[in-house]
Amino acid sequence: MSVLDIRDLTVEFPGRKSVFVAVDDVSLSVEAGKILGVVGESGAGKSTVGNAVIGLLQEPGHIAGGEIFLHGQRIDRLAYKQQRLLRGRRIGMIFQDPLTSLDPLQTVESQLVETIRTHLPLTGKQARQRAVELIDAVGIPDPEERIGQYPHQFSGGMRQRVVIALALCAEPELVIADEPTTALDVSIQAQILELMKKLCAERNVAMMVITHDMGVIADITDHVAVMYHGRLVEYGETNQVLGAPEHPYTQSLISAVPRPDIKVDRFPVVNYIEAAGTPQRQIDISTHWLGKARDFSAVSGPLVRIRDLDMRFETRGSIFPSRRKYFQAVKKVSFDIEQGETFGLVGESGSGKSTIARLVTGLYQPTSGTILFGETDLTSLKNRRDVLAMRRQMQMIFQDPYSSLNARMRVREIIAEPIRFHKLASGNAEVRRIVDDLLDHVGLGTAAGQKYPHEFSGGQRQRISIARALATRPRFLICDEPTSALDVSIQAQILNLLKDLQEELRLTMLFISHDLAVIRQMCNRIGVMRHGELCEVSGCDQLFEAPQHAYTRELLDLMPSMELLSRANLESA
Amino acid sequence: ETLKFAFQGTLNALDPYSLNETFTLSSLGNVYEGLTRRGADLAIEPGLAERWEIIDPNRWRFYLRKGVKFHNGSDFTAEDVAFSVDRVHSEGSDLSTRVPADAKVEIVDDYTVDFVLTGPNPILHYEWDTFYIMDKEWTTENDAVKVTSASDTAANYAALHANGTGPFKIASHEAGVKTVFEKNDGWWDKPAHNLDTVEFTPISSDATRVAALLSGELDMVYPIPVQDIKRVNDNAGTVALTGPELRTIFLGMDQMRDELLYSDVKGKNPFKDARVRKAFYQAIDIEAIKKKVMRDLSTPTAIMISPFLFSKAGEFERYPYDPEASKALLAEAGYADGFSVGMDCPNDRYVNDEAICQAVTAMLARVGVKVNLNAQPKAKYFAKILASGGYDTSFYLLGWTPGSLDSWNVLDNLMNCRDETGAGSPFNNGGFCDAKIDELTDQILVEIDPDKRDDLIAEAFRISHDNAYYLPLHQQGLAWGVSDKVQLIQRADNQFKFRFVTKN
Amino acid sequence: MIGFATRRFVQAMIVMLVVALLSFTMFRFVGDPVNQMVGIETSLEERESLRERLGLNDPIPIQFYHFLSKAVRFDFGTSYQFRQPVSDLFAKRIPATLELSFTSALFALVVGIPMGIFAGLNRESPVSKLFLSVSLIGISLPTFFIGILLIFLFSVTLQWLPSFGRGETVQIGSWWTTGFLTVSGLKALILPSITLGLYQMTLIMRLIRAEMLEVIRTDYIKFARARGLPDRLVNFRHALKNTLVPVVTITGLQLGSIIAFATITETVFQWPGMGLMFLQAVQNVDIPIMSAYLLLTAFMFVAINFIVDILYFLIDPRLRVGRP
Amino acid sequence: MPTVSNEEAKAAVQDRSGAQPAPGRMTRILDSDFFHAFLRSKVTVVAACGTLILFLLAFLAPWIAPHDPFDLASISIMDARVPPVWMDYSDPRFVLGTDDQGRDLLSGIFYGMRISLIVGFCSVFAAAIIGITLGLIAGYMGGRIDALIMRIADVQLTFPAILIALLIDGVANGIFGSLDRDIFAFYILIVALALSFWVQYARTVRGSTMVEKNKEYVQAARVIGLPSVIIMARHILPNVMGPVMVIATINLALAVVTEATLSFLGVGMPPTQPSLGTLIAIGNDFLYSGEWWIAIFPGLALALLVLNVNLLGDWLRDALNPKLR
Ligand SMILES: Nc1ncnc2c1ncn2[C@@H]1O[C@H](COP(=O)(O)OP(=O)(O)OP(=O)(O)O)[C@@H](O)[C@H]1O
Ligand SMILES: Nc1ncnc2c1ncn2[C@@H]1O[C@H](COP(=O)(O)OP(=O)(O)OP(=O)(O)O)[C@@H](O)[C@H]1O
Ligand SMILES: [Mg+2]
Ligand SMILES: [Mg+2]
Ligand code: NI
Repeated sequence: MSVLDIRDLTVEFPGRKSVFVAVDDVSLSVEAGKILGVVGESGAGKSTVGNAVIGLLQEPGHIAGGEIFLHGQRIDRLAYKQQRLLRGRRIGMIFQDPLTSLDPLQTVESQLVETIRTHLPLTGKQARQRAVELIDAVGIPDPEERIGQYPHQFSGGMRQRVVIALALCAEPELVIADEPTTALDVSIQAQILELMKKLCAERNVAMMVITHDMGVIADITDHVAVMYHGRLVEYGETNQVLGAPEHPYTQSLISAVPRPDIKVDRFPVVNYIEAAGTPQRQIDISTHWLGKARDFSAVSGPLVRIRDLDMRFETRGSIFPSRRKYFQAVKKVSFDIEQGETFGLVGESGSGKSTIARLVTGLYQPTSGTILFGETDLTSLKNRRDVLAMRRQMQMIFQDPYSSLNARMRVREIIAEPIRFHKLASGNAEVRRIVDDLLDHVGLGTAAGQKYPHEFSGGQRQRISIARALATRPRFLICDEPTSALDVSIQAQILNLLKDLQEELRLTMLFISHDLAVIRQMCNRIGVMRHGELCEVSGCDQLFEAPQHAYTRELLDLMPSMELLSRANLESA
Repeated sequence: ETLKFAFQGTLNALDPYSLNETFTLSSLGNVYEGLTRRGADLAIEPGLAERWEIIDPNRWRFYLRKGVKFHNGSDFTAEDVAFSVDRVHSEGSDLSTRVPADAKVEIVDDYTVDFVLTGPNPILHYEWDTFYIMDKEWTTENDAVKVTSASDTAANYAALHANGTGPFKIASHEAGVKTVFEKNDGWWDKPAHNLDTVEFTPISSDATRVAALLSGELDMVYPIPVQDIKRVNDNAGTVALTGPELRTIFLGMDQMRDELLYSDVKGKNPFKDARVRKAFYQAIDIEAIKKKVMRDLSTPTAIMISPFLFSKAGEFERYPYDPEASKALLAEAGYADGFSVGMDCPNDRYVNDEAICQAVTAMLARVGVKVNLNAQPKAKYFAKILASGGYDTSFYLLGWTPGSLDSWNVLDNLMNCRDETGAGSPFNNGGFCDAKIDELTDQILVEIDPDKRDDLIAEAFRISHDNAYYLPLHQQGLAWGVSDKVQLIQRADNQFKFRFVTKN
Repeated sequence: MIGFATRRFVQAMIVMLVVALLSFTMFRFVGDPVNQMVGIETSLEERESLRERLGLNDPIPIQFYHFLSKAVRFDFGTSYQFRQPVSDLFAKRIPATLELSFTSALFALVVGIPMGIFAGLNRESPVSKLFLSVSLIGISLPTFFIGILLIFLFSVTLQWLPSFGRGETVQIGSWWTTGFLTVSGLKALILPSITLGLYQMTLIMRLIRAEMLEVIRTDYIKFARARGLPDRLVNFRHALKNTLVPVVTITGLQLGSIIAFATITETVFQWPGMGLMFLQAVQNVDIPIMSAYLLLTAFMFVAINFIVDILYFLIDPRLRVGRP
Repeated sequence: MPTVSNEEAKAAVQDRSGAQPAPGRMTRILDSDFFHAFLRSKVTVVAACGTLILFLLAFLAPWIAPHDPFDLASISIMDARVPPVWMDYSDPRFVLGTDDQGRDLLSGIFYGMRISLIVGFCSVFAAAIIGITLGLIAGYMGGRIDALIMRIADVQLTFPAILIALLIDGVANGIFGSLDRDIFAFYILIVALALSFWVQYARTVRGSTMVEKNKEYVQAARVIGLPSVIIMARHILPNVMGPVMVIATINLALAVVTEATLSFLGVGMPPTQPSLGTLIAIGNDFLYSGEWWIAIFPGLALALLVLNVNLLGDWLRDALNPKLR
């Protein structure tokens, strides 16, 4: 008997003038001890299905039709109280946006302990013990110490793991995991996937995993559901669907999966587009706004030079200096980024990649070390005017797209703001045109401009963030996991755009990602980080073919296998 | 029996010489006594002095009551009187005018004292009912000879404790919060009251005060607002005692400056013209004010002193209310279109003071005079209009009770000439000057024959009336709220004496 | 922390200096104290000599200097009205005010917080709408008016509660008197604390409601619900705590003004506290009381705001910026 | 339930934004989400109408009030304290009765509301502007600037509106002389009230700003290179406005009432031009004597005004928050 049974589910978001149907007549079921994978286009309604099951659709969304059963019990009509009893205890939910899912004012420990004690009859001490075990199980080092910290002191991946721990802590019978591993490096990802598999096998847990990562799908799922435009286009056994996809969207999706094994020029794009889908044109940079001449001063030598960068966070304040505790997030890191090059940064989750990105943009002041941009030392810039001049040349795509968007501004204003401020356009009409164009290029469509960030899916938010970063026409772009929430087709479209820009304009990039396939396609040189230190820097091919450092080898070994993806499809790319 | 009562103001220092203010003196009058006292009808009675005589025009002899003891047990003697006179004259005393500065005290024997004056003074003892005699030994022992003045850093003993000869002792006193009086068993007079303790609480909010009476928490409160009289009477178990007070409410005008400070008339002072003043007089419908503002609790008056205090008051009659005549007078004086003038008015001093001013403002508007009313709390008001503020006013409302209950006080304070600094009649804020009144005032002071004296007084008031130097409005009324369980006597000087109270 | 505290202490001293200076300038406009100190018939010469003795004729800077040099020794002089040392007067009044403020703050918080949460969670519920509106009517009427209405209802008509004063008090130690220990004392507290706390209650309730409305739509609340936490935990530990920064700010300010300026309520109920004394002091231009009072208030506000600033750090770990 | 298919919905969405010719301003306003949200909330529409009516009554008072209560020549003390028409001894000229000076209460409310509205709104507005600006600066900049502003706030807190008003009044008298006090009364009131209110805004905004400035959207704005002023005004401000709106709408009531107290102290409007608060204060004296209408009607008018403005404020705050629409 299936644990979760979704029948003809329809979810609507009523707007003012029209009703937006996010999930259209979807039927799924998950059996005990089995894992169902859900893939599909970004914005197809995958997360919405998960939210509907747990009864936490964002207003004004509501279930407009269909039924949801848990062990044969209908749960979509339950009274609020009973619904609450299901949550956590019987259904564990991992939301897509792990970075905003944790209460910023409570320590990780207290959030874990309270959840454990709500569901399990444990004493405070035992609950804490269990919390520490869970944190350990999801691969956070030094759990005893770390558990007492606040979410903002955790890296993106660590927060994601905390969220996983929270969802699993009461041993629910059904787990809905919405992109649970986007911010995790391959080794942690492997560990987490292992954990999930183990749960299914040993405790007979049913699991629904929403992901864009075909590797994950191939690796752990028993069944796959493919969603497109709110509808279920294909549903079946994983081998079946991946090996012999029937629906053209699935076929085209699989063909677009980037390959880690060989380097290609451009990412293969998905060619299946339904009528109202977003147009994908290749742009001609030379005539396009994004390619307009920029007046940056010439730089000889590397654009960015980082020397002996050190960053230390105070993790425990005290009046007595001797009792203060520090965490060394970045240790003596030095590297250069040449003009027009993409420098990839990979490594363990929590190894300090985002911290480096923040240091370079000046959001953190380094404890020591220098960051040279051209000839300017960014760490010693005092003059506001100089700082602004630097900022214009440098942009960053944040790891957490949602919290980096001001929830009270329309998307159009968010993207227009840097254009207006840096006076990159001559009038309101032009600003509007540029914004619309950018929205098109990231695959959102101009209509998106009217909406507010919370009305978007995770991947769509990430694209807003990308559009905003591109809007200043930067010379140097820092991308912190820019495509983690994107399905392969959108990912391809955006990465291709970045590549085009790079070719035409010698855009320089610092590219942080866990997706080794993407790294391989994008980067010229790659740095591998672990424990705050840079263990290896080498050229792309060299790294993949002949890794030097032991950790690098470990990473490469753990790349999810692509065996299940049919050879034929890969060949056709 | 315990009597609980409230008054709107506070009883601050207990030193009987530190503040010349009715309520303070009234309360302390239950503890301390003077050589004389006043009865229910305000008639002067023997107090600590059994009797007195004027042995020659400049020498008064007082025969003191024997066997009187202070609350601490010490005897009352002539020494104490002499000591008290010295003390009341000393620096920091606010009551030094009670005894003329040049008067000398001569102790004849333990129970006889002479007051030697430099000139005749028929009203020497008029204010002595509030000139309280203190115990010399007690005061000296407690190092309280010096009157606590505001400039001292530490309060002296007498400001916090009291030792009088009166019918009540002070059992506890917390300034501004609560004062408890206790019956003095050793009082020399036969008590007409049946009280054991009296509790006094200041309650500044009118409504709360009335509410406390209505709810039965208090036995007596005063004053009560005129509008609540009916309510208090209608309420079972409470009555409002009303009666005339000795305070005369009147309007004054700047008649000294050549140009008014607050007016659109430039280059001249309209108030120097008697026709303008009369026009103002006749524009005011005093009966309407009495009926609507004062709810009949006022007595319109034509002179500047209470009719109770002056036998010939009945001879004076107000100019009739007549807006037409008023307009005619204004036109005659050259202000056919009226003019504007600023008016100063207190809003927390007299009964319905601000409402009276507003009514006057409206009435004057009807004859074409635009009055810009500036109503302020008394602290700011007095700071502005009195000498200390440089008489910064053009038109104002003031009330006056002669402390000695005698007309001379009125003439001397309000109606003689003054200079800019206030030398002369300091409270003649308008600064009008009539030599004849000044002359009469001097005569009245030394005139011993009562009939002749009254004629002189009447003559002075007549001059003021004819020239409309002041615009007297009314005698304001007293309103006390009393529980049915309590019988008491309401004196027109607004003093509340516990010795007249019985409670059942 | 210690550095923070000492810095704040130095700042507090500066604040008080400025307050002292300002109050000095100001008192010249409030009225003439001499008028209040003496009867109306007191002669001009006497007034003048009194001014002289009080030092009111000295140049302002000299007066200021005298005042300061005494104030540092906690000598605020003698009240013009009461002829008692100001410090003694304060000592007597402080318990009354603190007990009243404490009760009304308690009332404001105990009623305001749960109602705010309720109204925030049940935006459309008629109960919360009713409560919001009624409390608004409550605050749109002036304090004195409310006080009088309450007295009229509960003292005059129903005769349940006293209309004025503190009731019986019990002496604790050498200078503290409390009304908490007697029935009449507790009864006497009810009406004034409601009158005084009504405004703060409404403010806190509406603030919490507004903030709750935002917070409960955040992802972490959604996730807390998804974890199946009981409502109590979600609402109080997670949602409420995230609304607290503005609430704590306003509560601190309001608490300060309850203590400092309970003037009207204390007047209406003849509550023998500092507010009443302050109002009388203003009316009677009792400069020593006013200036001592202002200094006390200044210190209190600096202290309260200091505590509020510390609370920020306790509430929000992100504010404890970990810097090397 | 009729559902629109996905494509249709998307098409509709697209239609709305781009293709149409730019509509006129009025149409744009009428068509906006904002206005739509407004129309959807019945309570708000009622509150808005109520507020509008009260404003109109106040500002059109000279034309619609049956009497001119500020024209002293037209009022008569003999008409004082006439009850409302439905009671005994009433006078058909005075629908809601008269006050203690014989002013028509209905007209008095209209005229008085005008004073109260001007003073109330101006002072709250001024206080909010000062407070928000200083609060943002203090919270965002931190350090010395923060300490300076907050200590000024502490000084300010020490002085209640009453003392400030007395101070300003004294200064104004010193500078301008006492002659034109009618003209200055307004300014003195507004300045005094604004000065005593701004601290609440400043401290609240500062507290919230300190929290907000650490959030990632602010960091994103900094990375874009926006100057502090713009970050404060465009990014932080909208996110800290919630509490400000609550305080502002509640402060309106406080301002109206405090104005009456100040007028009583002689630093506000003259008693011949009573504001709403003054009318209530006058009526307060007549509550026990059975002349309840003098206080109750102005009180109701004030309560109505405050209620409406608060309901509007509540809605506006929600409407400004896209998640709550
Ligand atoms: N609150 C909302 N209001 C309006 N539309 C919404 C809202 N939330 C989501 N949507 C829309 O619903 C659709 C489905 O969203 P959902 O989050 O389920 O997508 P998804 O499949 O999870 O995409 P992704 O892979 O990018 O996370 C999206 O097109 C999104 O724009
Ligand atoms: N504000 C902070 N206070 C204390 N520690 C911090 C803070 N910010 C980050 N850290 C710690 O610094 C380390 C590096 O964090 P960073 O965010 O740079 O990791 P990352 O490499 O980006 O990881 P991920 O891939 O998981 O995002 C982590 O261990 C994190 O816990
Ligand atoms: Mg999603
Ligand atoms: Mg990171
Ligand atoms: Ni384009």
